[in-house]
Amino acid sequence: MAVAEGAMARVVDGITDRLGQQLIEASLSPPDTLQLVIDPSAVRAATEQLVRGLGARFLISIGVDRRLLAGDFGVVHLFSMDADHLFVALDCSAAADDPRIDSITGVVPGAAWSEREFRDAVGVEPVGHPDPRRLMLADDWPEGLYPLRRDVPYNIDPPPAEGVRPRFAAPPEGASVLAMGPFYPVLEEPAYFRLFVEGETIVGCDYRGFYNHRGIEKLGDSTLTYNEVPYLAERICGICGFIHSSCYCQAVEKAAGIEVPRRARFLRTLLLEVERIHSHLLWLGIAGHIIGFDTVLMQAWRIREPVMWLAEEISGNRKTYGMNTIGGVRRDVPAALIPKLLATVAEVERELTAVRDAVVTDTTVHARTRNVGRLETAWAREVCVVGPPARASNVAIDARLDHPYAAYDEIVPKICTDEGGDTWARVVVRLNEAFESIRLVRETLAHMPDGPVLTEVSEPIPAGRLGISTVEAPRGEAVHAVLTGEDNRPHRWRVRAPTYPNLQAVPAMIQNQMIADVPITLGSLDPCFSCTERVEAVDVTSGAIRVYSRRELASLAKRGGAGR
Amino acid sequence: MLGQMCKKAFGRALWVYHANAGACNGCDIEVINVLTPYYDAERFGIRLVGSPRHADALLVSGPVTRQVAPALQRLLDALPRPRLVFAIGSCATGGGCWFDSYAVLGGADKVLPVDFYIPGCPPRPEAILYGVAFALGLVPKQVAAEHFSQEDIEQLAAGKPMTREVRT
Amino acid sequence: MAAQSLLGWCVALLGVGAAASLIVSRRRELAGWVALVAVAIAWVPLALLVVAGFSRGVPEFDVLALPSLGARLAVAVDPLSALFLAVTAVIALAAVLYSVHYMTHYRADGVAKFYPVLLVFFAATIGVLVTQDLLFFLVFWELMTLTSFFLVIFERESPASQRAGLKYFVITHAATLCMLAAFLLLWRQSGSFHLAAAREAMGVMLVERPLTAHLVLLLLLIGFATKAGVLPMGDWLPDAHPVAPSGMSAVLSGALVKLGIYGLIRVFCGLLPAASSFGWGVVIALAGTGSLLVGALTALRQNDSKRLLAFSTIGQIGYICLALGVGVACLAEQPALAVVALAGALLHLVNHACFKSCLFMGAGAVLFRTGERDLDRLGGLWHQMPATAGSTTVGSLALAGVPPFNGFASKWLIICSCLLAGLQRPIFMVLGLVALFASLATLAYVLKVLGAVFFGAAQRRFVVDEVPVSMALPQVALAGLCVLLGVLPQLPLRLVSPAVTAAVPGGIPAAGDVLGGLLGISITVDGATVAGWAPLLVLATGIVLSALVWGLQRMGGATVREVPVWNCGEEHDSGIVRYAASSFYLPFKQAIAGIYPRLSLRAPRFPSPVRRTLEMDSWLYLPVARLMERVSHSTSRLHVGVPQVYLMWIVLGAIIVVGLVMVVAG
Amino acid sequence: MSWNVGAVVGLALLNAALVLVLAPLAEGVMRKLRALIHSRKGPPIRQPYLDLAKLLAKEDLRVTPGLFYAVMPSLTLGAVLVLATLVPMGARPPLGFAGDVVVLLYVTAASAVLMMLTAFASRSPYAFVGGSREMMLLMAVEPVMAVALVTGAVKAGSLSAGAIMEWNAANGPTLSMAVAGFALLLALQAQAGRLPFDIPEADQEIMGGTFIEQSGPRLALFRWAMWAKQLVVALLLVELFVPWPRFGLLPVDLVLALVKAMVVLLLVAVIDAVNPRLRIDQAISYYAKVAFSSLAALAFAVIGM
Amino acid sequence: MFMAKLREAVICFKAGRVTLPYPAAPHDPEPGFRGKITIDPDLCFGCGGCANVCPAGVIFLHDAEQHARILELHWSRCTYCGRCAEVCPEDAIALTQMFETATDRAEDMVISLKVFMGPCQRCGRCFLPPTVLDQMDVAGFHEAGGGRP
Repeated sequence: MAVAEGAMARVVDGITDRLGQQLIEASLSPPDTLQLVIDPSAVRAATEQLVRGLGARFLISIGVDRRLLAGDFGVVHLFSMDADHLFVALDCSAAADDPRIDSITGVVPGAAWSEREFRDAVGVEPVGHPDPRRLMLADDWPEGLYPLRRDVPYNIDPPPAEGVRPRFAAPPEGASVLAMGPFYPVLEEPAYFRLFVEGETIVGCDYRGFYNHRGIEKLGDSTLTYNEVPYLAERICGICGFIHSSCYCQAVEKAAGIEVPRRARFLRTLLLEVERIHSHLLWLGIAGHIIGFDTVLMQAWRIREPVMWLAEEISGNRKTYGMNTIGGVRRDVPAALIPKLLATVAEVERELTAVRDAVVTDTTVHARTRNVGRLETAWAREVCVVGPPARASNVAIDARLDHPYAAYDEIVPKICTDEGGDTWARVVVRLNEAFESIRLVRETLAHMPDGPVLTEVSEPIPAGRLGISTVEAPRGEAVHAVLTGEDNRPHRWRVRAPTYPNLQAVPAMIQNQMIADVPITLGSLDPCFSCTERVEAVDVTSGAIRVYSRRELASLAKRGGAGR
Repeated sequence: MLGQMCKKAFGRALWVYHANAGACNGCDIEVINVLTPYYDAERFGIRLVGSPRHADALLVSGPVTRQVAPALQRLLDALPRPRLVFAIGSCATGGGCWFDSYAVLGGADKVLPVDFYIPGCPPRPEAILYGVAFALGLVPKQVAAEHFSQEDIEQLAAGKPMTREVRT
Repeated sequence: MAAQSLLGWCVALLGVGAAASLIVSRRRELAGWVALVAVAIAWVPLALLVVAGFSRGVPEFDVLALPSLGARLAVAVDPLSALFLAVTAVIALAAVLYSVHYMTHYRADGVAKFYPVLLVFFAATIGVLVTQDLLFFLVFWELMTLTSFFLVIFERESPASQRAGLKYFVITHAATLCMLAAFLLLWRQSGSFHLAAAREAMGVMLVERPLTAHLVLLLLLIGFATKAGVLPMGDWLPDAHPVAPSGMSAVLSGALVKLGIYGLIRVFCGLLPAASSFGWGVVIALAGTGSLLVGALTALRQNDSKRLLAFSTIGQIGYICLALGVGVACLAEQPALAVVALAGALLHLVNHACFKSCLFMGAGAVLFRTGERDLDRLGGLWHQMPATAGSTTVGSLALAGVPPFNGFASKWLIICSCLLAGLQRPIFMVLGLVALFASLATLAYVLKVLGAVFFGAAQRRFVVDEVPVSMALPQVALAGLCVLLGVLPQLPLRLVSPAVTAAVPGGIPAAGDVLGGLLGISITVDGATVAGWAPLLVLATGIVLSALVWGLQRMGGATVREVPVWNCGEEHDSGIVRYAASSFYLPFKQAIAGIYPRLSLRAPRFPSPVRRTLEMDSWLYLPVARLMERVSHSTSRLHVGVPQVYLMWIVLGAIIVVGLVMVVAG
Repeated sequence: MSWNVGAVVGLALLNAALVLVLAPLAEGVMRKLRALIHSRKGPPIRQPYLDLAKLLAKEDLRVTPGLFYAVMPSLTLGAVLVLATLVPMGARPPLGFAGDVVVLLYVTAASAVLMMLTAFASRSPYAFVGGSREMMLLMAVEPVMAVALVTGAVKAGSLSAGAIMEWNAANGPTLSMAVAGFALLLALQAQAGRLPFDIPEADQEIMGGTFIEQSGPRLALFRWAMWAKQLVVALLLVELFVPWPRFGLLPVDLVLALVKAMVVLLLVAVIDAVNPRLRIDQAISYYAKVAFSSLAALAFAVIGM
Repeated sequence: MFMAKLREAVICFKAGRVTLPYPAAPHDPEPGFRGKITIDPDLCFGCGGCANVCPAGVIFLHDAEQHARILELHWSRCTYCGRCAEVCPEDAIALTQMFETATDRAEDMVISLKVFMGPCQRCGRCFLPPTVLDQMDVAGFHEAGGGRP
């Protein structure tokens, strides 16, 4: 989709008004990313102008070690101009010897984690950050070792730092601490919510996540090649794996200017919607399970199971489809499968209608979900919540409409919003979206074009290009940014999972709720910690800061080999 | 006598605690899927429990990340004996595609004494059921280490079948 | 030995003990031992007196006479008096023994203010219980009140203690005034202060001047109920109990407030003819129910261990009053049920003395070792103070009425009497159900105390030892008594039954006929057994079955391993993850917040008059206190800051009242 | 009252043994029904026995040393079995003369008290939350039970459970007893620790709450106690409020009672399967409403309906 | 509310019991399922293309001696993407339909193959990766002891 020149001009003018000479360079990285290189001292002003003046939405910050390319560290703040279908990348530089940059968390609360993350990952200090604790590295990870710097091997295995204890906020007077996690049955994934409770009431909380941090981004830009990364991306999340692989492939395709065949785009759309159907049913079941309503779990998953079988038949695996590759998809959907697909979808629709009719009038379900975990529209915007939680708080954003990808420019989805902002609203939004997905599957199949499913990539991908792609996952908008590099692999691959911003809204949502409401409130976000924590490990104080020499770094690498 | 009967009941009522040690959710979802109507592991007395104190088996999914490892060890200590440890999915059995990443220690057997491995990415619910059934001795093992050797290049050139050595 | 000399010995020994302990008061422990010896020796004549009182009754004899006033110090010990004497004696011995070491931790205040006063207090209590003459009764009563006042304000430096003492002083003296007025009215009628004369006078007055008669009864009700701690007049109690030394708190709860009940029984069973007792019975029962409900629910939200126990006392006194009320109300119509109810009241009184003293001593022991009364800061003392923990657990369960401890036997009698009386008069059934609910609330707060003090973890680590034997022994003994009286309720019932008979001079079915039972208690009304409780049998069943189950538990041959608490995989500082005492039952407390007067209220809102009524400070205590203040201001030259001056005012006031009575009564 | 020592001991043991042995069976049937509602096959009916047997042989992890903590599970199950001897099963309750409905109420509470004490003694903050919730639930639900039983007492003119049963069997259904029975049915849901009132355990919120630290034989006994309690209360419900028909022949009446109790428990299982767990504040206000409504039964009884 | 419960009951009972009899009866996946990896020792000539494209680094090559190369497939961490089969010029590696791979020993999840390398690279039959992207990265094999390049 062509970007309106007017929108671009408006953004550049707006920034120039505010920054003047501090805007160093403005360029369009095709097809839809406006790159603004600015003076680092103006980052706060530029952010303010973008967010307050121009209505941009903060997506993610990328810290990148550019010492080999440009001799500095780069911090790129990504914004989305939803109405203009435009991404804005605010590119600032940080000195190689003393990397620091002004924090923008004061302007955009949703940037808090992003900034802590680039502090941990590449060691760029966000100056003036309200909560500069460790976010993603393990508790025993030594201070002063930044895994995403290019000179740190991906398989580094430093000895544990001694005497390092995570630092937590102190509970308010009279409150006691109730630990939720890291092993907590309904979370399914390790995460540690430190709840401050008075009786049954939550009076505050602290969060230590990133137990699931596996270092995916580092693997992606240091040891794997462009075409291996999609399988890694798929394993960012076991539920919405196809979303991540699509998003990554699209980012690379954008950066390299690869045209994807139309049938491949339709196939991606089809699988994305199938994934959404299974994910929403899955979520419905899990939500039921969380409030103790196991019948909902059983029935929702019973309805979902044929979808899984179908996915297995189409792709060869129930969850990690392994379908995406740069330039298209690896397998075609045989025509013989299409009637079966339609029948399954019809069956799901019939059953889901029955479930919806039952659940919407069930007062006991209402008792557990209405007025629980309320997220106000204004705050949802502030912390940049995405996906169903945002739409349930009446923030009408949907990556399928804001930045159309795959075949969504032809198969246009209807946006489902609700004004409630509570858990019930999120139930309603998700149910409606499931029906909408069913409609989209039908429509995609009806308009499916013929043709090849893969464009052969014939020439090397040029280095130094930035490709940004968003995909609307069932839990919200996923963002992948790829800065292309040498050696047939990305120089920097940055992933922002939908749970990443959503999780930051949790403290406000559970404040003054009861203990029993916390699991369902969390569950209603459909959190996916593994997506969120793909990179590195939170909150550590330590004595001495060690600086590792190159040789030391190499010696710390794990001994590879078959014996392991 | 009664005590013996009680001991025999172990495999007939396996309560499991599911620990995610950094998995992508795929295996976790399939573990829950095993309890749902189509697969219904409760047929074999298998239940998910909320507290490790109640559990007989620990299902570990995911590669063991650096951050989660100490907690995982504490978790195992919290389980009463006799106990089984199942490693579910490619990540837990071998470390998955991040087996040598800086943030990952490797498969579950790097930290815990794993009794049964159920590979798959993610394993199908049937594969998990099979694994549990295998652990309970209901089905035979179907895999073994395979060691092949092309003993002689001439033999191969002559189109003769090569020596095949399979050790188990 | 003659009863006269027994009593003389008893009082003399206490007096000597008081003097001796005063002399050696510089040595804290020695003073305590001296007092203990005095009480122990005084026990002997007292015990003989009690035995005599139970076996055949000590007939009335005069010690001193004031013929001009129509008063003579007539003394008699009937089974009712003997029962109270016995309770007081047991508590006194336990409390003094407990205090020997306990008092050593008061550094600022000398024990000269404690042991002598305490012994005089005991002597006065004995006087109150044996006197048959209303004027001397009042004198002893006043002496008892004054001595207990001094014990309450023992801690000179503590403003809380002084404030509570003043409140106690003002409220109880207001009550004494009421009693004085009532006695004078009776005296005006009969010309004598003797109890028997008063009974006759009451009978006459009820016929001739019913308004005055009921006024007398009302004044007496107020007077005694105040001492007993029945709400709203008992508002002094939650302030006075916590500030007194723990040994004294035990005595306050175990013996002193019981004297209020003694007075109520004497008045409403003894003075009031059965024919006109129904209305007063209902009034007492309602007051009791209100007391027990408010006491229990207020105790639920207390975070100070002793204050919580004080509110609990209000609640338990409420039970006793409820039973008393039911008993009084049933005297005419269903005398059999009246026996059940009165026996329940007296049995609960005995039981309450056991477990509440035990609990106060337990709270005191924790205070002694840790210096903490705040439940939010305590925790994890189970293994450090096993004797205290064990006896407090037994006492708590007894207080909550968990079978087979003694609290259950009496609560069972009380609730059964309510329900059975309710078959005729449904109002009692409702009261019985309220009592049942309140006993759940009681259970809730005792579990909170146990959970917060002995289980869980402390906010800061306490490394403490068990209290010395002299402090542990009385607790353990009282806890043992709780078990014994619970398992064998027939034993206390054998003492309570004659007391019931003695309390109602008009004649009442013999308790043995109504409360039979080979193995326990069973209630027989009109020849049909309608309810039964055989603790021994049930306990034996429980033990046998539990033993069998224990066999089951060992059957699988499970091995035992000790492990740290599971906290979801992370390690925590135990002080941080502790569950604070104030967190217990918070949603429930929020749901019933409407009845707590000082909270910001949430639905359901109780009508404001109710709340205002419950806010006793504002309409009861403060106006009186303010009045006192104004009076003392206006007579500031006479005001020397000594309580005795107030006493003078009381005497003056009494004269004025007498004058008024003269005018009113013509 | 005439009674025969042998008969009392025999009947008491029979009641206790029946409850002990049949409670897991009832649970097994309930699980099967639950599975049916879930559209799945479900565990075999004997599964609860296997669960218990397995748990009895497991390691016993203790966070608190000492005899007090060690004997709590046995005492809890013992208390529930004592409850069984106070409840009529086909005949008058064997220990009925030793404990009437008031005793019954208190013994019911006593078993809960033992569980709560164990929870507090296990020192886990989740157990404290669970214990606190259990107590709140008890405060909410016991009054309902009390009102129901007292209604029976008013009709029968006696506090003895046996007398109430016999009166009801002889006099046929009445409005007040029907209302009271319904109230008791609602109370049973919480007494049995079933959804929507399994708030003190709440696996998904506080990971087993009261029982979080219990393992092996201790957990087995607590589970057993829970199952026994639900059976006993169900038996109490059917024997006191639905005692018809009555043949006067112990085995027949006993089997009939058990069958009726099973039907009641199946109803409980259905309610359990089709409801989410309520929050504790919702449960309290629900039972407060039930308690006040059940006073209607008492009112009906007083005016003779 | 009661209507809602009734509707829920209808959903539940209408479906009936759907539990599959597995493992008593087989429940095989559809064709195209990506199961356990297998290698045909007769066909492999040790080019190592599979090792290069494996995202999980499952396949290791050791050059044990001049004429012998050992391929080790640690399929315990296989992601079942099937890229190895895609790039194999001889179709020696394939994904089977097998999913019942549970075992009690970690050693079971290893396949090793000793390949004798022909002295003349087998008449020029070289491995040609299918895409340019892949062609760019055939510079070196995953070395023994060194992990991924």
